[in-house]
Amino acid sequence: MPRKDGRKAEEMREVKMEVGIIKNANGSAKVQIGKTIAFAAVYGPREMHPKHLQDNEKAVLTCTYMMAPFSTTERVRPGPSRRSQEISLVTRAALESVINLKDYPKTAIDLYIIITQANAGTRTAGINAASLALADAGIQMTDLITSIAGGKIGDEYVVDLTGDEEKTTACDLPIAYLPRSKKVTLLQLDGDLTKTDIKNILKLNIKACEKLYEIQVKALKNKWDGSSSKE
Amino acid sequence: MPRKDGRKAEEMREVKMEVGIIKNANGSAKVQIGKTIAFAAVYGPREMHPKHLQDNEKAVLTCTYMMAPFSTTERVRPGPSRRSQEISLVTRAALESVINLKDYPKTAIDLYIIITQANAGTRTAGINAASLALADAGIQMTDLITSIAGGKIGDEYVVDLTGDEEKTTACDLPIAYLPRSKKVTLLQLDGDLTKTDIKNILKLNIKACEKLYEIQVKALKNKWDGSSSKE
Amino acid sequence: MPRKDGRKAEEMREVKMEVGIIKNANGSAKVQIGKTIAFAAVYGPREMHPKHLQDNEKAVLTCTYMMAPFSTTERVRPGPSRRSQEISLVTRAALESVINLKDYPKTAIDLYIIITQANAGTRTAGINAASLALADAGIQMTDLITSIAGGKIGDEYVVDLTGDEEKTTACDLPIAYLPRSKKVTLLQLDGDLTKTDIKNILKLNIKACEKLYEIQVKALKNKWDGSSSKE
Amino acid sequence: MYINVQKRFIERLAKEQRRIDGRAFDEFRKIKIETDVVPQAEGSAMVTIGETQVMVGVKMDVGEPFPDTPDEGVLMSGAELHPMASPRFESGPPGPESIELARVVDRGIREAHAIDMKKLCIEEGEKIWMVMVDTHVINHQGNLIDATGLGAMAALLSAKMPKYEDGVVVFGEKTNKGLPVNHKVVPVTIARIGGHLMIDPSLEEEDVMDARITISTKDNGNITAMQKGLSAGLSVEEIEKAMEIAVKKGKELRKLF
Amino acid sequence: MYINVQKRFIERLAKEQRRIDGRAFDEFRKIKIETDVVPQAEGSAMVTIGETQVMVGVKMDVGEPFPDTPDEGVLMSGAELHPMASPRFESGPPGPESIELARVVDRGIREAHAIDMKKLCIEEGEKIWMVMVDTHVINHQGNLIDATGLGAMAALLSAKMPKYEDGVVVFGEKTNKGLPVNHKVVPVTIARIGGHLMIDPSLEEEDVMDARITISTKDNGNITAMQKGLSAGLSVEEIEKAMEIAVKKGKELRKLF
Amino acid sequence: MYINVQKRFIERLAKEQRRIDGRAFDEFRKIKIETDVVPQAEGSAMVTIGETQVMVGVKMDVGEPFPDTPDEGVLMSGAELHPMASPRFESGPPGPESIELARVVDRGIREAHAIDMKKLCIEEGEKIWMVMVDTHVINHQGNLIDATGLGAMAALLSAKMPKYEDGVVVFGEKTNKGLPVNHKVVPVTIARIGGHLMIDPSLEEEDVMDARITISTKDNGNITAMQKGLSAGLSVEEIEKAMEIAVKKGKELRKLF
Repeated sequence: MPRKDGRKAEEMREVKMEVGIIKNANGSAKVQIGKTIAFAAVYGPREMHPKHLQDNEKAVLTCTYMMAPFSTTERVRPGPSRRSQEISLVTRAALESVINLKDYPKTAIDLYIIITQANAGTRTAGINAASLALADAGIQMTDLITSIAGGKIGDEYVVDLTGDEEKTTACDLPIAYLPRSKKVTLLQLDGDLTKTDIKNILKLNIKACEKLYEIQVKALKNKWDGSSSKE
Repeated sequence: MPRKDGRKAEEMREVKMEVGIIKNANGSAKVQIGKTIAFAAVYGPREMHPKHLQDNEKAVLTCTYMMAPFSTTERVRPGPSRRSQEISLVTRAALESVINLKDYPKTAIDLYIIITQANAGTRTAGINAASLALADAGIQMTDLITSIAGGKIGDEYVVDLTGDEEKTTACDLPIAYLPRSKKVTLLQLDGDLTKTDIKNILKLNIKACEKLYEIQVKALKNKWDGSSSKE
Repeated sequence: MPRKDGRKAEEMREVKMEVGIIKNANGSAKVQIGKTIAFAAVYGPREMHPKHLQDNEKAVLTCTYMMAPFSTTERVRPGPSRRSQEISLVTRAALESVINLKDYPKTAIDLYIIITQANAGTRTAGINAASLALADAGIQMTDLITSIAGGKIGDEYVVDLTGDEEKTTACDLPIAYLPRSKKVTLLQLDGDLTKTDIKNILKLNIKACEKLYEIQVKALKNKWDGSSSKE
Repeated sequence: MYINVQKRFIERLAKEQRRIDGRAFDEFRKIKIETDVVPQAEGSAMVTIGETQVMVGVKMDVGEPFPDTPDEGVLMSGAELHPMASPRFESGPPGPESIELARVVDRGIREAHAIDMKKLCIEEGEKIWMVMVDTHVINHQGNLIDATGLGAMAALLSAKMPKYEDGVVVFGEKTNKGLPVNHKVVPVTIARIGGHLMIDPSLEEEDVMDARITISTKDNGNITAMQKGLSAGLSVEEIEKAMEIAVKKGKELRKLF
Repeated sequence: MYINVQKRFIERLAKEQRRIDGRAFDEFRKIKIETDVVPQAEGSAMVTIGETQVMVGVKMDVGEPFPDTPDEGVLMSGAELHPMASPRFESGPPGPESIELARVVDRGIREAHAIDMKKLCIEEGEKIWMVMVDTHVINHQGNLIDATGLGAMAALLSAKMPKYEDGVVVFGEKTNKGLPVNHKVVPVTIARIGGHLMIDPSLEEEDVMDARITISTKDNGNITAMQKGLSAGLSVEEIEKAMEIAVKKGKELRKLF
Repeated sequence: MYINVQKRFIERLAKEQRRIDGRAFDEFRKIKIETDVVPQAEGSAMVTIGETQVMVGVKMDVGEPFPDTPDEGVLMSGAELHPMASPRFESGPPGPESIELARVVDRGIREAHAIDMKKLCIEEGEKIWMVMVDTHVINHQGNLIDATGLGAMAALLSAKMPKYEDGVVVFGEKTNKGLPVNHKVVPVTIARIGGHLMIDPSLEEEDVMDARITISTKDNGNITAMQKGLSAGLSVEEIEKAMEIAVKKGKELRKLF
C-alpha cells in the first residue's frame, strides 16, 4: 500500500545535501529532507577562553539545536525550550561518538543546528547536517553519522514520516547510525510497540541510513571537487 | 480553652527529628512538626571555587530555603520567590550566629532547606533541621539553634500555630533562639499587637524552644549512638 | 500659530538643571524639561574588576538608561526593555564622542540615567543630564553634549514636543549635538518626512541645543561657585 | 583593615554614649519629606534622612482580585537598590536585600490595615484597584528601611485616585479622591553597636553594627511588623527596650506627615 | 586519574561477570516504595534504590485544555537535580540532565496512555484536570531515571482527586476517587560497561559506563519509550538484548506497586 | 594592532576614492533576493549581499489589539545575531545590537505605514492579525541592517494570509490573499571612513568606520526612519549628503522586489 505522498514504506522523501554554505564557519552544511530544512555550522577547534573552562585532555564540544521562529505552523519563541535542550543533549552525545576529542586538547568545538523549516524529522535532519559540517571543518572523524526516524502506520512499518503521517500514528523512533562500524549512537522512542515492531523499524531505519551515507559522501565530494576546481 | 486539635496554648504539635538522612551531605536532618516537614543538608566546609570567591579570613556560608512543588495546596513554581529569598536571608543570619566562620577560612559551607510538606511554621522547622544538619556535619557551633513561631488567637497567646489556626488570626511571630546563651537571633512579626502581647508571645516561644533543644540533643545522640553501634 | 501650551515653535519648555545631587556618585545631575525629569550619575573612572574585563588601552564606558516604575501613565516593569536597551546603546555612543577613553586605561566609567517622570523627550533629557554628570565627575571632555528632539505638527516645525503634542504627530527627530565642534552625534527619526522637513527640523534642534549649552554651562558654574563658597 | 579600625572607633564612642556624627542614640538625622515630586504619578514622595535619599511612587491600576479576597484591593511593593545610588549596589534583578527592604515596609502597612482594602473593591470577584508602591533609592547613606517606610506612607497619603470611566482607567487624569488610608505606619530601625542600641544608623554605623531590628508602629502605638537583621542575638530585654524606642520615636515621626 | 583506576577495575570485574557491589548484572539494588509521604499532596511517593532516594509528588488543578486536544486532561512533569542531593549538582534552573530525566519518565507514561486523559475532561474545550508530577531528588547514588519512574507511577496510583465544587477546586480536601490509571509503566535503565549490559547502575558504575539505554514497558510487555544516553554506539543485538532485559525486569518491578 | 594597520590602509584608500574590494562609494555588493525559501511560513525571503546572508520569515496569528489602537493589526519584529553566523556573536538573549537591528528596520516599515494596519482588523477591540517578522542571520559580513530591511520587505510582499475559519486560524493552510502592503520601504546604510561617505560597508569597513547612518525611504522618496550609529559626530552637510544618497539608492533597491 503506497503512502499518501506515493512513497513506498522504505522510501525516504527527497534528500538534498549541500556542504560549505556558511562562509564564516569552519564547516557547514544544509540538509533538506522533504520539507524539513536544517542548517549546521561548526566553529573550531579553536582556543577555548576563558581559560578556566579549558580541558587539558580534550576538546570541549558544545551542541545547540534551535528552531527558527518561522520554521513551524505557530511561531516558535526564540531561546531554548525543554524540547530543544533535550535534543541538543542527545545530538551532542551522538556526534561525540565519531570525534576523538582528545586530538584537540584545550580547544572548543561549537556546533550549531538551526531548523528553518520543520515538517517532521528535524532532529535527524540536523544530525545529518552536523555530520557534514564536522567533516567540512576538517575535524578527524572515525565515521560519518547518519540519522533517520521510522514508525508504524496501521500495520505497516515506514521510514521518514512526514508531519501529516506523524499525526496519524503515535510512534516515532529516531536513530543516529554509524554506517561503517554499524553502531546506533542515538535511539529514542515515543510510542506503544512490541519488541518485534521495534526490530523491524530499526531494520528500515538502518537501510535508510546506509542510503543517507552515500548521499553524504557525494555531497562532500561535490564540495571538495568544487574547491579543487577553483584552484 | 483547648485548641481545635486539642492542644494547650503552650503545647507544640508532635515533633519528630531525625539526623543523617541524606547520605551524600556532610550533615543532614529531617524535622517534622505536626504536618510540616523540613529536610536540611549541609555540604562543607569544602574548598571554595572558583578561587576568586574565596574569603581568606572566613568561610562563605550560603543558605537556600525552598518549597517542593508539591508541598502546599497549590503547586509551588520551582525556583526562588521573593518570599523564599527573604527567608533564606534571615535564616542564614540566624545560623551564622552559632558558627565561627573564621575557623574555616577559604572554604564554602552550603546549607539547603527544603519543605516537602507545609502546614505553617516552615521557616522555623527549617531552622531546627538546619541546626541539626550543621551539628551532624561536625561544624564547630557555639550553641544549637531552635526556632518556633507563636501568635494570639482571640485573647489567648498560643505557640506553634497550624495552617488552620493561621487563617483565624492575622499574627505570626517566629523566632530563632539560642538556648544556652539565651539570645534571639531571628525575630519577625506580621500582626497588630501591643508590646505586652509581644512580650507574652516571646515568653511562650522561648519555653517551646527550650523543649525543642532537648529534642535536638536527643536526635543527635540517637545518630551518634546509631553510628557507634555500627562500628 | 502658538502651541497649545502657548510656546512658540522654536521655544523649549522650561528647563532646570542642577549638578551634584547624588552624593555617592563621582558626578551627577538632575535635568527637568517641562514635566520630564531625568537624573544621571557617573561612577568612575575607577579600577575595573574583575581584571579580565579591563581594557589596557582605554576606559570601558557603560551606559544604562532606565525609567522608574512610577514615571509614566502605566507602571513600568523594572528591568531592561527592548526600548531602554536601544536608548542605552545610542546614548553611550553619543557620550563616547566627547570623552577620550584612552586617558583612562584599565578603568571603568559607569553612567546611569533614570527618568523619574516622563512627558516626552526622555532620552534627550537623559543625555543633557549625563553631559553634566560627566563634567561634574571631572572627566576630561572635548565638548559638552546637548540634546533635544523636534518634529512637525501640521505644517509647522516645532522643537521639544510634549507628550500631548507627540500624540498629534507621528514624527520624532531627536539629536545629540556638540555645540563647539558643531557635530551631530546622535540622530534618530521616526516619521514620514521629506528631506526638506528634516533639514528644517535639524536647524530648529541645533538652535535649541545652543541654548541648552548655555544652561549647562550655567548649571556647572553654579555647582563650582557653590563648592568654592563652601571652601 | 580600615573597617576594623573604624569599627573599634565607633564601638568605643558607643561606650561613651557618643556617635560618630555627634547625635544622641535616640536622635534621627535631619529628615525632610516632600510629596508630589512626580506629579504624574498617583502619589509620590522624596524622603531625605541625612545624606540618604529615596523616591517612592504610587501607581494604581484596575485588576482582578485574588481568589481568597474577592472584595479587596491589592497592595504591591517593590524596591530597587540600583548601582546609581551607591557603589555597593550591583546591577541586575533585585537581590535579597532589596526584597527584604520592600517586604518589611510592605508588611508594616499591610498588617496595620493602613489602607482599607475593601474600599478598593470595584466589583466583587471581578475588578479591584491595585496599589503599586515602588521605591527608587537616590543615594544610600544608611537606614534605607526607615527612609522607604516614611516615603511609602507619605506617597500613599498624598495619592489621588485616577479617573475611572466606563470600566477603563483614564491614565494621566487624577480625581480629588485620596486613598482610604486609616492608619499612619512608620518603621523605626535600631542598630546595636558595642552593646548599645541606637536609632537611624548611618552607613558607617551599619558597617559596624552586629544586630539590627526594625519595628513598625501605627497611630495607637501598636506594633505591626518587626524584622531582626544580622546574625548577633538580642536578649529579651534588648527587644523590649527596642520596642519602647520604636513606639516613642514612631509617635514623633508620624508628626512629619 | 582516580576515575581511570576505578574505571579499569569496574571494567575488569564486568569481564568476570561481577559488579563492584556484588550484584548480578540483572539485579536491582534494594528497592523500597512508600506512598503518601506528603499526605497533603494529591499523590506522593518516596522511592529508595540502594542509597538513591527520590520523592515524587502529584498536584492537580483545573485549567484549560490544549486547542488540539479539547477533551483531554494534561500531564506535566518536572524534576529538580538540586545540589542538596549531590555535590555534583549545581544551583539554578533545570539543566539538560534534569530536563531529560523528567521527559523520559513522562514519555513512558504518556505514550502508554497510562492515564485515561479523556476521563480528566470536565467540560470540553473549557475545563480539564491538569496532573503535575514533580520530582525532588533526596540523594543521588545512580539510576535516577528508574527511581523517578517508579516514584511517578506510585504517586499517580496513590493519588486522590481533589474536591471540586461549583467550578472551583477546594485545595486541601481530597475525595476518595483515584486517578484513571489504566497501565503501570516502569522504566528499566541498562548500562554498558566493558562491553557488558547491566541494570540499575550505581553512581560508581555510571561514572564508567560508555552507553546507557532506558526502556519503559507497560503491563502487556509493550515498550512505550526508549532513550539511549552517552556517546558510545550500541549494536542492534545489544539493543535487542536490552529490550529483553527491560521487559523481564519491568514485569518484576510492577509487582512492587 | 592588525586592525590598526587595516584601518590605516582602508582610510588611505578612501582618500583616493577607492574601497578594499574595488567598489565605488555608492556601489552595493551583489544583491540577491529569493522569496518563499520557507514555503510553510506565511512569507519568507533570503537576502544575500556579497557574503552577508540573512533569512527573514513572516508568521501571522490572530490576537487582541492594543487598547489604544483597537482597529489595527500589530507588527512585531525580532532578530537573532546567533554565533552560528559569526564568531563575533555570542549565545544568549538578544543583545543591544540585535535589538537595534530589529527596531530600526521595524521603524522604517511602521512609520511609512507600509502595511495598512486597519485592514488587519478582524473585529474592532477584539481580534486583529499579528504580523511577526523574524530575522535569522546566516552569515555576517557587514551591513546586516540593509540585508534585514530588504529581507523583511521581500518577505512581507511575498506573504499570503493564512486561512481563518470559524474564529480559528488554520495553521499550515494559506490563502491567495497577500498582505495589504502600500509602500515599499528600504534602508540604506552609509558608513563614514576617513571622512568619506560610502554605502553598504563590508565587515572590514565596519571595523574601521567611525560613524554610520541608516536612512529608510519609501516609494515617494520620503524618509521614514533614520538611525545614526557609533560615536563620531556628523556635520549637517554630511547628514544632508547621506539623505541624498539614501533617496537615490533606495529608488534602485526598490526595483529588486
